[in-house]
Amino acid sequence: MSTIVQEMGAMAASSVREILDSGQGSPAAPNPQLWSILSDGGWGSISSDLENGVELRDILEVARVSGRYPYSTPIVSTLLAGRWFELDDDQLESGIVPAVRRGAQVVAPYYSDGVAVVDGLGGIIAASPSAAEPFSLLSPLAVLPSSTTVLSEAHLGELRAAFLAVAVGCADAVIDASIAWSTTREQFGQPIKGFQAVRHHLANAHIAREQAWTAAIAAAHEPARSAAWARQGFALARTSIELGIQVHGGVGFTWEVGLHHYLNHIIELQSVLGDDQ
Amino acid sequence: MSTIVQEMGAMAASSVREILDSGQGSPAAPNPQLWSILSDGGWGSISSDLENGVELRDILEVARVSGRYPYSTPIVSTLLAGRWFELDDDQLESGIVPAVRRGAQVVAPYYSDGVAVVDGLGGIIAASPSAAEPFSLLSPLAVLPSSTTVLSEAHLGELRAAFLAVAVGCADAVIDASIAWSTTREQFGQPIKGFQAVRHHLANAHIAREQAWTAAIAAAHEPARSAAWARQGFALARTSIELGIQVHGGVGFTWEVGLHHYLNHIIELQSVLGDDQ
Amino acid sequence: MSITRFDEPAAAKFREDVSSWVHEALPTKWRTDRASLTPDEVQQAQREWDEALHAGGYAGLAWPAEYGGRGFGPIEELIYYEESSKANAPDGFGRIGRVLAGPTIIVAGTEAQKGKYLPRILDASEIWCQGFSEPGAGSDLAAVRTTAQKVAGGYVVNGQKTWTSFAQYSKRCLMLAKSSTELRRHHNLSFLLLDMEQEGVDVRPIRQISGEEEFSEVFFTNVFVADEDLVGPEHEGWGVAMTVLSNERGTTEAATRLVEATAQIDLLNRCCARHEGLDGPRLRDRCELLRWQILRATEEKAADLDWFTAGSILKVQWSELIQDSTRLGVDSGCPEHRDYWRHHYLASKAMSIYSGTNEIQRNIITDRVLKVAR
Amino acid sequence: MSITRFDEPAAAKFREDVSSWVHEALPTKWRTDRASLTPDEVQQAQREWDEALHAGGYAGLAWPAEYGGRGFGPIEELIYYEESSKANAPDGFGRIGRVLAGPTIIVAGTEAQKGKYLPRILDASEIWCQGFSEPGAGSDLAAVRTTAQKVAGGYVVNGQKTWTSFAQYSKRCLMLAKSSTELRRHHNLSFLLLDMEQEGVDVRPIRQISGEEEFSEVFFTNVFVADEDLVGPEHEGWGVAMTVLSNERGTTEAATRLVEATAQIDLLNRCCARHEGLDGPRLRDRCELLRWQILRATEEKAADLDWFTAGSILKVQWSELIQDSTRLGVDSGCPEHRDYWRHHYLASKAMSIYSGTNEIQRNIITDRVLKVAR
Repeated sequence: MSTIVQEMGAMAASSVREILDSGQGSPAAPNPQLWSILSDGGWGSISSDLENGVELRDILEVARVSGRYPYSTPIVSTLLAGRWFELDDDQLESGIVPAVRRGAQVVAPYYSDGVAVVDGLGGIIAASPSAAEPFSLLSPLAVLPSSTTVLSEAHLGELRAAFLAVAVGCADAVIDASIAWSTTREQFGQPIKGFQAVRHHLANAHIAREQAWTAAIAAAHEPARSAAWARQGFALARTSIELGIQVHGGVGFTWEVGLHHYLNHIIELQSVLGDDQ
Repeated sequence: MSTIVQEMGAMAASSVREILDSGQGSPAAPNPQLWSILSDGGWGSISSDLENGVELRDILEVARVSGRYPYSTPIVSTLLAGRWFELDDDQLESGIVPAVRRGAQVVAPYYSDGVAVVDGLGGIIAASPSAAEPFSLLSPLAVLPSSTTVLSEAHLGELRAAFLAVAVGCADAVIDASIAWSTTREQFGQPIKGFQAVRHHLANAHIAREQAWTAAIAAAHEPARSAAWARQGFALARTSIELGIQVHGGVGFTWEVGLHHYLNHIIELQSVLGDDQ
Repeated sequence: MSITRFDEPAAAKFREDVSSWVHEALPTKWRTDRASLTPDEVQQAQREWDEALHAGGYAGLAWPAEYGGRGFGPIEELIYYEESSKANAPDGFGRIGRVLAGPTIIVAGTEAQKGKYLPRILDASEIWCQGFSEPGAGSDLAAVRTTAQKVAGGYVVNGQKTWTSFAQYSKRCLMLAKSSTELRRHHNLSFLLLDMEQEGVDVRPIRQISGEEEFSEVFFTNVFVADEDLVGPEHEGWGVAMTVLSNERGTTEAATRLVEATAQIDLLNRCCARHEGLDGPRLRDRCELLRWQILRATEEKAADLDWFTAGSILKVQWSELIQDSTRLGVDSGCPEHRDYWRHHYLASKAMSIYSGTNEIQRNIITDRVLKVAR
Repeated sequence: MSITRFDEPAAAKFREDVSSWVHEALPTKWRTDRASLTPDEVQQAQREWDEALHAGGYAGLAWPAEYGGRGFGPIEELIYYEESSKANAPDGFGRIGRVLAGPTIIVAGTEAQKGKYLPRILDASEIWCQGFSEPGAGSDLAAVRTTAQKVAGGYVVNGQKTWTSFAQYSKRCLMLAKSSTELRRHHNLSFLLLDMEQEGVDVRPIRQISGEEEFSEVFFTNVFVADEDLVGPEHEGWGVAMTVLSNERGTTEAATRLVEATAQIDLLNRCCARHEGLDGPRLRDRCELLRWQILRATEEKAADLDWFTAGSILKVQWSELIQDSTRLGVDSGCPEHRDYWRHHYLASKAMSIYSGTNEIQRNIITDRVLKVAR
């Protein structure tokens, strides 16, 4: 595997981005059709179709793109599950998400309506949950696992790499928003992008984001060190977003603008991985 | 003891500064008369003259001022020794410096010509050394200790506070030089003080310097925690100087401009204290 | 004569007095059952606390005696803030009145304004809010666009303020509005005392990323302010506001934050980040440094030394300390305190922004403390 | 066809070849007795290394075959730098020629210049230095004041350059000089190839705060450069220089620094900061990240992806990593390595300044990578 994405991965990422982009959902009201559009287009099964030759590196590319959208879908874990297991068409179509036990509940990190679930480090389960809150908080599922397929350490390593790529996508979205804001927002008679302190915050956000992306790629190459990569990479992705919030000033910490959804999402991904330091 | 200096301390500091300022020495060629001028003026004995009521806090003020000058004198340790021990006039006049054993040598941190020496954590010794290199490197002394007065933990705590104040004086000198340089030096058609990145470096150097000063004052109040204060305070003083070097750009790392003397001096002070973490 | 050093016996005595008073005066339900209070009960406790402060003589701690205050200095003020923060006292609705409106009126108000407003600030019968920030005037506070048009007998105010604490409970607002479209920057604003209980005042809470609603937006549509409620000369409100703000940015806010930081860092070292041995001890050292930085700044203020330098350093120091602490808390992932850390981590993001962004603080240090001309 | 991925079998093979060649080719005394070499012997080893590179075919690794090179790409280049840094090979005097002068002449030089200079760069019979920076032109490189006055048949150069490596050993200098006092910024400089062995060239070493003398100041008084030694169009030297600099700031310097950082961080974790458990492990993680950042940037360069973005990130990353490592080394106070850390701590202060200050790198990222117009 190379650090560079293959053509298939780049194409998939840009198609998925286009679909998510036109999805017109919001964190508060995600579009429940989004997953079926992706799934109908066949984007959920590219990793299980062996002719495509899709590598983990390509899945990272799709994962990064999907992190940009706060109304996320089970595409990342479905692509991974398709790579790991022999799934039937129904399972691929409904989508797969990993789940974690929290006390008596089983919770999942993605908005999902009638998905199959890979149970934390437990297995694939069929479920018909109704997700309580999308994206930013884990969604409690009503139905417990019916079958078990244990995720190996190697699976977990790949999951870490892919989730880290999602976190980089979160940073991408916040950096884009911060650049746009710095161009629009005026203080002291000029757009704030004119201030070197703001410009250096943007530069540092970029540096941290790129380093987080390198950590994701490295994690994909070194599953045995993936926990260390995740620790470093998630912190870098969060740093990048924190800088973006600072650039936004007062509106950065309003619920309405919603930059916290990205931070929350990263914290949830870490929590699903169980990589508490 | 208050965090605020007394009138006597403020007056002593400004007088000592005036004398050091007019000393016209340089790191490479310190003025050997400097200490006798200070000593003749009675500035070395203010702490042993009980009528003055000089507190440790006042000694810190003198110590800070003396840190500004790369051709330093034994004033700080002499004031401390005068506070701790009954010294005779000859000892006060020749000055007292702490010394550390390094292998077979006894070394002292200040330029000194015919001084008495307080032996590391060992005792007061009479010595007639000829210091090889002033200020920035420990000077080997030719004569070994002749008597022993053990420095208590309380003494060591006060020594830490006073040396930390010297380090703050080092930061003062570098910050002043950096402000002057940022005003003179032009790049991109304007003095570099016009760039917010440079201005924020100066602000951060100030913040670190003020915090180091607070650490020195706190160490004087809490001798039992002085090692922790020293660790934090010396690092802050060094950070302040590092930022000043960065503001100086290329000339900041030339021997000729000599900002490294201040860093070296701080490292030596730490080494005399034996506060290796 | 107020206390000038923390090591005076009078300071220890005062601390004892405050501490025992605070513990007695705390509203009962707040003391015994805080975690389970309803929003209404919390508000009730805040009102009771305002009354207690007045009854106990703590409402005008630093106000001159002639205006009903105790005439104390910065040391007593700090001791009060430390002790009430440690006891986790409620945030009374009267805070803006006591800390900002009152001192401003005392310094710059007319005799009539003093007589009319000060007693009701002290007994908290009238709650105040502060109308400085606007959507377009954040770091650049002088860019106020809310207008105050001169009419017979007063001004008509139109515009929008934001980041306004206590707005929904306030009878009055101290505000900056643009009274001239012709005069130059910094000399085109007037400082007004506005009655919030009028038609045309619309308060809308702002939800923060932590989920809390501590601030509001306030919209003004043709709201009247009488000539008698102008503070200082017309168009010279900027100078008045600067007096207020130099009071705001300082040691007492830092003292409150120190208590918050201490609790968080204790939790890290006791539980969540205990096994790491990573940043916990260093955070504790930084916390101690903040404590001494506050003591030093307060004694310098009490000694009438130049203390302007202190506020900006403290602001940067406590905000970065709490941000670093909550970051470690989130990373530690201690299951028991997961929600605690996530909440405080998100809430801490605002700290490097409000009360003057940390970038503005650094500008202030270079501009006004180091005096490096631009 | 050069290698495009580090996981190609050809890459592993190439690494083996380089590694075994480097170990054989190292000058004998350098390999066996480096610590005790006299300055003269060090210089001798540097010259021998230049010769070995030429003989072994490593002098023009990335040069096209038609100019005597091997025509390799970024991956082979990186592998060479990694292996020679790991083996602690000497810094040959010919480096500037191989890395800067040669590639510039290949891209922008005339056929005559190529014929005259390239062979002597490859065999290091002529040593080159770079004359870009001046006392008044550091971060603002376009502010060059050294003049090149047009005369019959060429130019007369007057002025001063600084931070010039290898100046005292150099036969030639690639330089920027101001050829017009009238034309506008960025279009008033010419790129010249200057013969250093002339009257009027005065080289004075600069002592750095670490005590080393790696750079010199060079003074030029009425020094002649012939018309044939102008590179690119007259007055358009800035564009030529930018090509050179985008070669300089990159993956290969980072690879050398990575080896340095790795050695330091290993020492910290093995000895000096072992008992702390503080930053040592985190520094090791950052070191690994730097390694992967370099691999990624190199593969992107090999794949002809936009890699301009990489250089500035790498510069900031390795300089801050080494500064943080040496800071911990000084703080650890390990007696055995006291002098080592003090030296490297002081030397590291220059790293955030040279090769484009870290502030300039951040400007580049916002300006040219994120493309945020000012």
